[in-house]
Amino acid sequence: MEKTTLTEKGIAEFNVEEIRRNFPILSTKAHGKPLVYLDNAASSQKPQVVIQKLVDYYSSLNANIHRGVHYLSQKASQEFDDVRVKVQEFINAASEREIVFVRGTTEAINLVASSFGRKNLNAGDEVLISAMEHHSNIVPWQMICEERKAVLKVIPMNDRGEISLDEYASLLSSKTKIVSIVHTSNSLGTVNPVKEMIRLAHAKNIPVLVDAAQGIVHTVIDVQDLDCDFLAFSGHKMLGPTGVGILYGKEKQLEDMPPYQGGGEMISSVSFEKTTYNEIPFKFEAGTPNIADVIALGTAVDYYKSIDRNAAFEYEHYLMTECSRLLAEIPGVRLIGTASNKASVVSFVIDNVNAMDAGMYLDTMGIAVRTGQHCTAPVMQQFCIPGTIRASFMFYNTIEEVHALIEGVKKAIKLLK
Amino acid sequence: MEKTTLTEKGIAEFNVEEIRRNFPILSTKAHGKPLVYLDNAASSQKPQVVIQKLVDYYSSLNANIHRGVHYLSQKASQEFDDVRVKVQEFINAASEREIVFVRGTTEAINLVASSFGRKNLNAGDEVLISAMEHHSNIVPWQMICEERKAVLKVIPMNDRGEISLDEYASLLSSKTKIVSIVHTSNSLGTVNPVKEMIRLAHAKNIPVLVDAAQGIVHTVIDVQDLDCDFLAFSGHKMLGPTGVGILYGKEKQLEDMPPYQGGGEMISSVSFEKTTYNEIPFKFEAGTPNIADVIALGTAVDYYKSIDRNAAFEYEHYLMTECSRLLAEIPGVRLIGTASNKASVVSFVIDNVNAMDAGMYLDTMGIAVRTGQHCTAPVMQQFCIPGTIRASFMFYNTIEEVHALIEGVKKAIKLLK
Amino acid sequence: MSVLDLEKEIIEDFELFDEWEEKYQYIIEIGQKLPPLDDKYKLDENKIKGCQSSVWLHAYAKDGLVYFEADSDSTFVKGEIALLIKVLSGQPAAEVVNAPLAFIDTIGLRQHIAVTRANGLSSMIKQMKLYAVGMNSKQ
Amino acid sequence: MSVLDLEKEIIEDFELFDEWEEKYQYIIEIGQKLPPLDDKYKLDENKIKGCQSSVWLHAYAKDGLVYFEADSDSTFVKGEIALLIKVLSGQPAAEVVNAPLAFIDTIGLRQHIAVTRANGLSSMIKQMKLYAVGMNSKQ
Ligand SMILES: Cc1ncc(COP(=O)(O)O)c(C=O)c1O
Ligand SMILES: Cc1ncc(COP(=O)(O)O)c(C=O)c1O
Repeated sequence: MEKTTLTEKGIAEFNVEEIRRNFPILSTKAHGKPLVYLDNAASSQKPQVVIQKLVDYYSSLNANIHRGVHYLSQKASQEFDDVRVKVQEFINAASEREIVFVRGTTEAINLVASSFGRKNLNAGDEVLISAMEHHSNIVPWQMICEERKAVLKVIPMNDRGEISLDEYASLLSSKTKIVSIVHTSNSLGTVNPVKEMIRLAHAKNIPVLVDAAQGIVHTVIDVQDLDCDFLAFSGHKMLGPTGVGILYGKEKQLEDMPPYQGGGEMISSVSFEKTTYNEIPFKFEAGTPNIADVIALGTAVDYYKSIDRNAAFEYEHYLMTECSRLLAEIPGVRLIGTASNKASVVSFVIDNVNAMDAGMYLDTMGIAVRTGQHCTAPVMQQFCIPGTIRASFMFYNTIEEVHALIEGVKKAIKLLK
Repeated sequence: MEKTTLTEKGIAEFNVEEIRRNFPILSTKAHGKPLVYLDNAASSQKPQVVIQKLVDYYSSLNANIHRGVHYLSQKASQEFDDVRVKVQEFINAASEREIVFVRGTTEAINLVASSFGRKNLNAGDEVLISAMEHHSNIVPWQMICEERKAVLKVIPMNDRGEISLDEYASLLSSKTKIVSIVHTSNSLGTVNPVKEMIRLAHAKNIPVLVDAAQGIVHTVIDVQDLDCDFLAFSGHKMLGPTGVGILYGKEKQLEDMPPYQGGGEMISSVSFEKTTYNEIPFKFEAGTPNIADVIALGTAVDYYKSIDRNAAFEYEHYLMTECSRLLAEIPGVRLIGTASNKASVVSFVIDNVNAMDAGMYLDTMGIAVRTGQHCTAPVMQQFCIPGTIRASFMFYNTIEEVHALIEGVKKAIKLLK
Repeated sequence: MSVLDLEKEIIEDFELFDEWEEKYQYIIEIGQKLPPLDDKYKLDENKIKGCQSSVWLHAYAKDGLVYFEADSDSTFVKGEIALLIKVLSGQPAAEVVNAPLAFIDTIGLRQHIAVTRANGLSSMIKQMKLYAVGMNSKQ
Repeated sequence: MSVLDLEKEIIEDFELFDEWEEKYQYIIEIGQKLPPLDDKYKLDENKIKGCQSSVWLHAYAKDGLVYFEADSDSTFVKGEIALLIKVLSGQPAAEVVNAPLAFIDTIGLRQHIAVTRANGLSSMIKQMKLYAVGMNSKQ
């Protein structure tokens, strides 16, 4: 997980201007000012190839899949099925059977909480999450724990936004039935030591779900290397369309789980007396899937393959580090989330300045940041703040945009303090 | 529900050529032959405006919604929220709070089966569906009935594919907790007397879910007139993109139900001790929604508004009737589903001809029909057939396409018999 | 001055600015000048629901006119309130009830703020008008 | 004739046709000529999994060669089987195991049939080769 800092040469060689041309929205304006899009942790922008894929699909390919013998259905099915293999390769899963198409990270976690939870959680059992989870990795577990009378336990974090592995290890017990942990925090930027955490959990035979909504966007993830039991992420944060995401699950885990939703596609045979379910992954994909967006997600994966992902991630790291450094120099600015291993996200507050006022002022300058709790209310509770201002970077951002943000923050302090 | 037959003048005036120009895929080829798309019940094709909306969204608007104060997020949120009102008006719901965005019909029914079922179904209670349901309106109920030890009861149908209201009424009892019934059968074409069925159920205080996956595509549905408690339909069958659908629920019903999935958007406040849920409809919309496709679904609704829907539906009815009449004249062809009130769908079998062989042969001629069980295995069991050949029409189909199908069927009989 | 005249004054003030950034700065400046609300009025019952920021509104009648005082943790919201107070505070109740408040659209406020904030603004206006309706019926 | 020569023959037959429709008709005609499988072989253990249609395959060895007989409720599938039987039946087991069967792609079969059917075809080939492997190892 150690990041090698990109050399100056490397940064200079990373051709961000060429990359930006692939993203049509980046040359638009906001309130008449050139758009500076620093809200990537909420949703990424899309390259032209992904947009074009949707057009091509609906203009020449659209049909319901798998059940049709006709030409369009065939072509659409083929492209759809190919994406499963693309995603398998993208995260190095052992089999395409381990790739389940869902709406997004939230649905992926709900699926596991519901299917795994109803099967494996009983009164007194424990589910372990961390103090920095997104609501989507808290509420599904709260709901299933309430239903099954299980207990939700929380791994604490320190004031830099880091988990202590010792504290974590001491929370793993024979009662722990699953650990569900965020790979990269969307409000703090912390990159957790998930590989080590998985090793510790597996030593006690406890399966681990990794929320990689942010992680997949800023790291090369290899599920076999991580050895996670489940991995969840969203297409819309990784250059893909909205409405599609991935649940990876080890074959054995998926086989053991009961189905989630019922309906078309997920069955093998239906009668009023007895219904049998399809094999994995189809068992978990009820109804007409989001065909077009799955296919366009495949194009997003292709796009990632077409660029030097490691260089892109190092470049993002450079933007993040530089932004943090410059912000920290501004009197009155306090960074929230200062873990030693971080990715993409810079969260901060300004003394005596309302975060939303500042965000809105930056917006008048065309700078899009997010303000608030970022769906991590417990993080804000721990830091005793109502919310933060968050800038989050993708490889299509530039150092000039970092500087624009810094200037904007300075102006905001001048106006609002 | 009585259909007035379109006059010859009316049919001549329905400008299908103009309409076809709005659908780019209709001028493409399949296996080198002009595409004759008669698989509309599986998924409809999309007008150019819907495709263009996706392009516009991703090229100039894309951002995560509701939680952002910045320009893009604002614009995207506004367009997203507008669609809720458009859909409300489209089905004449009393309030936009009654419109829940889901993935499709299947998810809508699962949501109700799970949330309504867990709250209201107990051992010995009954759920009533019909013999002609799609798997998506069978399996979710089988699953929840098994969990809650409730009983799934089935309204029988006669050999024409019609429900008897008397038999239906006799199945409604104090044990019946919900009726879930298809508006228009996707394998038989039967349009059920849902309004009367709802009246009968309500007389015993039993709520009714209507599966309008097909119904919404071929009828003007007014939920206040129907008085249904829930209505489910899919965007992809009604000119919209894949991956988005609607659950309509009466305000009171939605208020009474526990949430379905947990996560971002659906909460009002989160802490590890206590989480409170958002108002309806947000309570049922966990995680980043399928923003782009919801917005494009709004464009599909706009498209429907821009045409004369009643004329379009009568024209579809004309194609369906004409197709049935011509097929019935061919020796060896047997129509499956001959209800007096039908829409769009023509299902048939050919003596001594394998349905899939015939479908595949039609495909070689560019004619896309569907063959098989159409996700209604119990219907096939009742008719003692492995499957049917199904042609299903939309208002962009032509009488020439009907004739091409008829010629194709004749050729198939000659070759395959 | 009448409600309409006061609205006109605001519209003229904003005509000086082309850009949303400048208008925003101006609203902030107005917000910063809004006198703070006495802590004793910062009660839960005075809190306006539907605003993302905390907003307290205190209203009272004097000599047949309606007066408003308010506060918020957001300076921008204070600026919005200050504009509303400028127009509505010290007016006869009937005037408040019927005030068109078209200036909000004219100066481009609603067009530039996020939906959630626009809803907050609507809640504020609704609350002010409700007070006035109540006072009107008492008179 | 060798497997490769037989494949070549099929390829040449199909070269007569430009359109998929004609190729389809030809496969149907071949299927119609496939001798029916004796009912005693239509056992569940002879059924090929992964096919949408019912397909029974019966294999046996004679004089060191492998023979196949098969049937299906789909004439098209029978046509596919007939092509495979033409190439593979009556060949030495080792030939069957190693048969490239490139003709399937060359005549455009796989490109035109639905994924589910293509999977069915693959299952058939796999099953035929498995029989041959079994017989090969017994010899
Ligand atoms: C009557 C009916 N119900 C339910 C469905 C399921 O819809 P979806 O697959 O879009 O969830 C369909 C479509 O296949 C249908 O025709
Ligand atoms: C860490 C993390 N987990 C989960 C989610 C939820 O993802 P989605 O809203 O796409 O389901 C997000 C995104 O907001 C996230 O950043």
